[in-house]
Amino acid sequence: MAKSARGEPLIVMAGVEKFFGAFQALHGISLTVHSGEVLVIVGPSGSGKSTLCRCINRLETIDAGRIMIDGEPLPEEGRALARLRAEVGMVFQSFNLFAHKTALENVILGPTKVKRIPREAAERQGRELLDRVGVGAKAGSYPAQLSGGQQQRVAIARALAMEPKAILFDEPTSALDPEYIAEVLDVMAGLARDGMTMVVVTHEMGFARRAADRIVFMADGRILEEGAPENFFDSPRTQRARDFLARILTN
Amino acid sequence: MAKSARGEPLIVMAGVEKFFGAFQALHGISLTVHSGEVLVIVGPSGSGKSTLCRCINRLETIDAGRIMIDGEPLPEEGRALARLRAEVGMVFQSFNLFAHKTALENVILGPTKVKRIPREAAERQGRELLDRVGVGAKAGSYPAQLSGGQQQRVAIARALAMEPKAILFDEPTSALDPEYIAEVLDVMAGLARDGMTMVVVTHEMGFARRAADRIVFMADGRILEEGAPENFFDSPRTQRARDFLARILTN
Amino acid sequence: MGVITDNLGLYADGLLGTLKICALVAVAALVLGIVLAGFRVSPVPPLRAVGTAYVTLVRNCPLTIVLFAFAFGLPEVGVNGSYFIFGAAGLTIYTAAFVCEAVRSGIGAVDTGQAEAARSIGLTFSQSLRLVILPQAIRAVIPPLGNVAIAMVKNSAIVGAFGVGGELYSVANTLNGARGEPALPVYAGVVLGYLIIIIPAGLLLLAAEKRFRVAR
Amino acid sequence: MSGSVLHDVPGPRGRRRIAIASAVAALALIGLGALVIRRLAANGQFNSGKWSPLFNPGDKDFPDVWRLLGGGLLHTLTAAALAAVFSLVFGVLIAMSRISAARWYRWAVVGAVELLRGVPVVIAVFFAAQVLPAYGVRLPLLWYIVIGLTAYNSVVISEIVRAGVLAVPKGQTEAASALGLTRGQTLRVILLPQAFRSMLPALLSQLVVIIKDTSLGAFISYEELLRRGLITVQTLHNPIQTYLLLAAIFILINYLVTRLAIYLEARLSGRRSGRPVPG
Amino acid sequence: GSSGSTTGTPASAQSKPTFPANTTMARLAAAGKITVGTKFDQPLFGLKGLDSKVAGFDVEIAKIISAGLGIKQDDITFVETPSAQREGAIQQGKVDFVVATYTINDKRKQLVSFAGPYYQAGQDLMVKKDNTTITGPESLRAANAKVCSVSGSTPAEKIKDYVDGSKIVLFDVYSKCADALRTGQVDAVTTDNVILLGLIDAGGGAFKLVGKPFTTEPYGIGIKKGDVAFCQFIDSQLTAASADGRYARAWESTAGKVARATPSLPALTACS
Ligand SMILES: Nc1ncnc2c1ncn2[C@@H]1O[C@H](COP(=O)(O)OP(=O)(O)OP(=O)(O)O)[C@@H](O)[C@H]1O
Ligand SMILES: Nc1ncnc2c1ncn2[C@@H]1O[C@H](COP(=O)(O)OP(=O)(O)OP(=O)(O)O)[C@@H](O)[C@H]1O
Ligand SMILES: [Mg+2]
Ligand SMILES: [Mg+2]
Repeated sequence: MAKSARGEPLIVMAGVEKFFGAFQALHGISLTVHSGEVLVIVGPSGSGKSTLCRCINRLETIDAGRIMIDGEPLPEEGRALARLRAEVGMVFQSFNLFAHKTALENVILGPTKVKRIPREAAERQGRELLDRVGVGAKAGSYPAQLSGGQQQRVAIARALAMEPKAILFDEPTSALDPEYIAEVLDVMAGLARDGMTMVVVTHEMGFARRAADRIVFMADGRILEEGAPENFFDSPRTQRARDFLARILTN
Repeated sequence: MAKSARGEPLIVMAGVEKFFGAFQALHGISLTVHSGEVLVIVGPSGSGKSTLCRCINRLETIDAGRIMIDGEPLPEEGRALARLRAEVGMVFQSFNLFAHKTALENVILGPTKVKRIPREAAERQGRELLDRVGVGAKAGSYPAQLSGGQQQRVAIARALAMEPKAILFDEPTSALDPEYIAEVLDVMAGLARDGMTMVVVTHEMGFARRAADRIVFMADGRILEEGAPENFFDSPRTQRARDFLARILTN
Repeated sequence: MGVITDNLGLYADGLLGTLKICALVAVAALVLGIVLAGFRVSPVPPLRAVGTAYVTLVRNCPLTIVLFAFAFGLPEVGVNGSYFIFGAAGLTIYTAAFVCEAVRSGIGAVDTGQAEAARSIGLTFSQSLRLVILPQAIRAVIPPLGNVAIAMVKNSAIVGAFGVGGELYSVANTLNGARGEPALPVYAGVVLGYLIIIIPAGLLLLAAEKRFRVAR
Repeated sequence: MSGSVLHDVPGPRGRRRIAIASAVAALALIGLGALVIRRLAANGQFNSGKWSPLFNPGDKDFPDVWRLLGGGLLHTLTAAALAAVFSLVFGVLIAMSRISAARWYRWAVVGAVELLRGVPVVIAVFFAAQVLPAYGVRLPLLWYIVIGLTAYNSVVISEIVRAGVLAVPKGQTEAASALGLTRGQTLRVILLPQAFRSMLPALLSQLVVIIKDTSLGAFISYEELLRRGLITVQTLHNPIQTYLLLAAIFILINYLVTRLAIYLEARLSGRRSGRPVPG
Repeated sequence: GSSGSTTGTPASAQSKPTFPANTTMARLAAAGKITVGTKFDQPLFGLKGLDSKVAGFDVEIAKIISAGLGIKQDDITFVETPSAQREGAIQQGKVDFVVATYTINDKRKQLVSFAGPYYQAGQDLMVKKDNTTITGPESLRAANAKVCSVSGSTPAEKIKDYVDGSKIVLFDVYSKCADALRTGQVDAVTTDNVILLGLIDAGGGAFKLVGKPFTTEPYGIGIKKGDVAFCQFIDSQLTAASADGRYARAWESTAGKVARATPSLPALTACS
């Protein structure tokens, strides 16, 4: 399932360190995500997966190292930062749909307010995207009226609406009832097939094996392993990874 | 893995109906749980699994039908009800440890206050139980200081401390981070092996297949199927069950 | 500012008087409020109705009217007392409604799951109340109850404005009204007096909240 | 139905006990009511002279009384409306400056807020009415009550607004940032609208407080409803009846405001708490 | 109730009076309107009625003075000045003068000036209508009477000169004394006669005033401190009203309905 051609480097992290107070959450992270690549990050709870993701679009600041997006250093603030963020989409564990706006309004907010696309065009595009993720019928519903799976698909459509160069997914299915997980993973697999650059933090090992081009295994804020899915799952090199896989694959 | 000998009927439900206002949550439920049996209830969200569980120890009252525990009708109130409840343990999805008490205090509260066991003996037994579920080191910790998996294991120890005839588990792993699921399921599988009578509502199909003596499939407040795990998983009879399994087993 | 230093004794007496009213009302309103909260969560419908009616009526009625009704209404039906008693009684009646709501919300803040867990290990009603619900409810009740207490201190000024002598508010009346001292320093002194009570009370409340939060 | 936090669902014995307790409580209430009525009657409180000017349109004093009280009610509502509007405006401004203030002057804002919160409203009103004129600020009495109420309530409202904005889940801000919205856009488009909805009940409760506190105007001779009520009592000598009426008016108004709060809360959260519709 | 009295309109006030420039009188006359502080809750002297008009002897005095300035009744704005706020209201210019059962004393004179006095109040006794044994404070001891007053008040202190402490009953408000008198728990109530008159009015004919004041409380008209010209003007108006009967009519249409004797204008004190 992995795509063959490897594109240009799109996200480059070099020697990234991150502290929360005295606690170091990331230790010298260096990682390159190529255009069109699907990178899946796995690892035990608290290993820094979310932190890594959030650093990429600067929801967290970093304390050392560099992050480059499409060849440019990550801006530190202001409009430049806002523009960069619009180019890297993000999908959260808890959906974070705007609670006071309908599905469609959620999707067109970015295009109309940030990209200043006329409302009509934005709505047309928004409806297409909602159709694409399979919730076209729910355009007028508020988040609270949607199931978790539907909400997360709207959130994906919202990210897509900005036509980002890459999308970060931070445990997109962890907050879902089991029966809704599949529908969200399906949409993500579809995006992967369509060539979207994706960084995915997940505990869904089935998805990781099927959809990932590369797996990164983190523990204690460090990248311990990195490689093709079949290598990682079938012959993990470190004891930590073996333990982790043993625990998570039991059920 | 299923135990061979079938014990006496311990929990008997006959024609149980339950309404929430005008909404009927349970339709004519008849079900017998035998001593030493592990019964797993599965079904889509909102199908009435939790309600069924909660009726058994009268956290919900029923509107029609009968429930018998160990040959006696379920008492309706007072000391008799309290005594019965002490004989049927319950483990909740959200743990419900007493927030103002340490792990050990949680475990010994029932024995000292209900069974009037001297505090010292209760503490000794409590520590043994905490050891048995693998959280002996956390005896002095408050719930907020424990991980979800640890909290749920303390909750199981608390239920065990009353030496119940049966334990009801209502989605005991749904609120857990994925990596903690296994440790709780392991404890439950251990109990099952030791011959505890268990009614388990769960979405963990792996556990259901391995540990259950019998599977009950519910939808819309009705029991649609009932049978041995291998029969249910490999050849579900109803379309509802097939749909449910298809959705939940995708990942 | 000379007015304040010249009349320190008067201000000190006023402060004491306010504290006296507040202490009395605090105890009485706490008792009445808890009884009412008991009514409101009781399974007995008429008691619930009484609790609800009391809270709805009293909370929506200005304290001023409660006070006037007590001081000038009750004597009409032969109930006599001093302004101090009437003032304290009126403030008690008023404050109790808020105490009741604070206590009720504290009980409501306890997760139903806690009660269900208590029941499912076989604790009886009184045991689960004593061992599980109340200990947690009390923690949840402290912050709102503290705010009610602070509001009560401030409301005692209305009791003062209404004619009970010897508390902080009446100091302003004596100095500014009767003696014609300039208003600004006189009132500044009175405000200071209230702050002397309210700021430490607020800090105490904060400390209590923190302490009980850590203890879980 | 499921039991409450306190009580299990009662069984037959429990239901019987509740029924008996209900009967006893109801009897006690009736007895109490009877006692009160007897006491009132014994003291001549049911004499029509005490009620008729207030409630009987045929009474010769009725038009005068209601012209007086009606005007008072109008004054009450005017003062409440002005105080509410000013408090809301200043409250939002204070909250915004507290959220976005530079460190050194945030300290000053917090200090002022805490100071004002510690001042009894009645003192604030008197302060306005006594101190301002002494410094040459002479205004109609209405404005002293409005100023006093605004001073107090705007800081309370600022805390409500601040808490409301801070209570919007962090994820909403993050999602907005991730879309590329600027800080200002996030505040305007995402945070304030959501905060406003969650604040509405608290704001309306504060409106109840303001309405009640207008009655402090009686102490500075502002002829709002209570002061006018005191004036009618001087002539009619019927304090019990008049205070009952005044209380009823205030309670009715405030009850309606409270109902409105509950209604709006239900309406606004209806969209947010509706059960997901599968499919 | 209101009095349709015409005491404020003297025969001479038809033509506009003239005053020396830069005096308070000139200013007020030119403005054609005036603001007067009075009580709104003192029966018979200054009481706001159901018709929203203030009525009473103080109000009539205010009308007499205003009429002297050529100001019509309808152009007088009455503002409530409770006891504690009278000096402030005058000093801050909220009112042009105050007629509000305002006892002249030295402490107040340091803050404001007084014209008048226009009435000599004094501590008196109130008894039941049919009581004949109590004729004055000296008769109390002989009648073995219990006397009621308000705790902490000046009258409660003064009455100790006439009866034993054990015979004095103290409440916190006068209305309770009236109740006690009605039910026979006490035999007399003592305080300023003006307040007693109000109680008698409210008592519906059950009480009467003994009419032997044994202290003197001269009621003055408070004006800005040092406004001698205005003080003298007011005094002249009082004197004129006393002479032409408007003063007596003012009393008779108000407090006189309850008090038997119509007072005569007390000797005026010099303006300073
Ligand atoms: N805002 C914060 N303040 C302090 N510590 C934090 C903060 N956010 C994260 N951490 C800590 O940093 C470490 C890494 O957290 P992170 O959320 O990145 O882990 P994760 O791998 O995403 O875990 P999970 O699988 O539980 O989501 C954890 O130990 C966490 O407690
Ligand atoms: N207290 C209640 N009041 C009203 N309706 C209720 C209540 N509890 C449950 N229900 C309804 O009863 C039905 C069955 O609920 P129940 O919680 O038993 O389902 P479940 O099978 O446990 O679902 P899940 O897998 O989501 O836990 C649902 O439609 C639910 O909305
Ligand atoms: Mg994470
Ligand atoms: Mg359930």
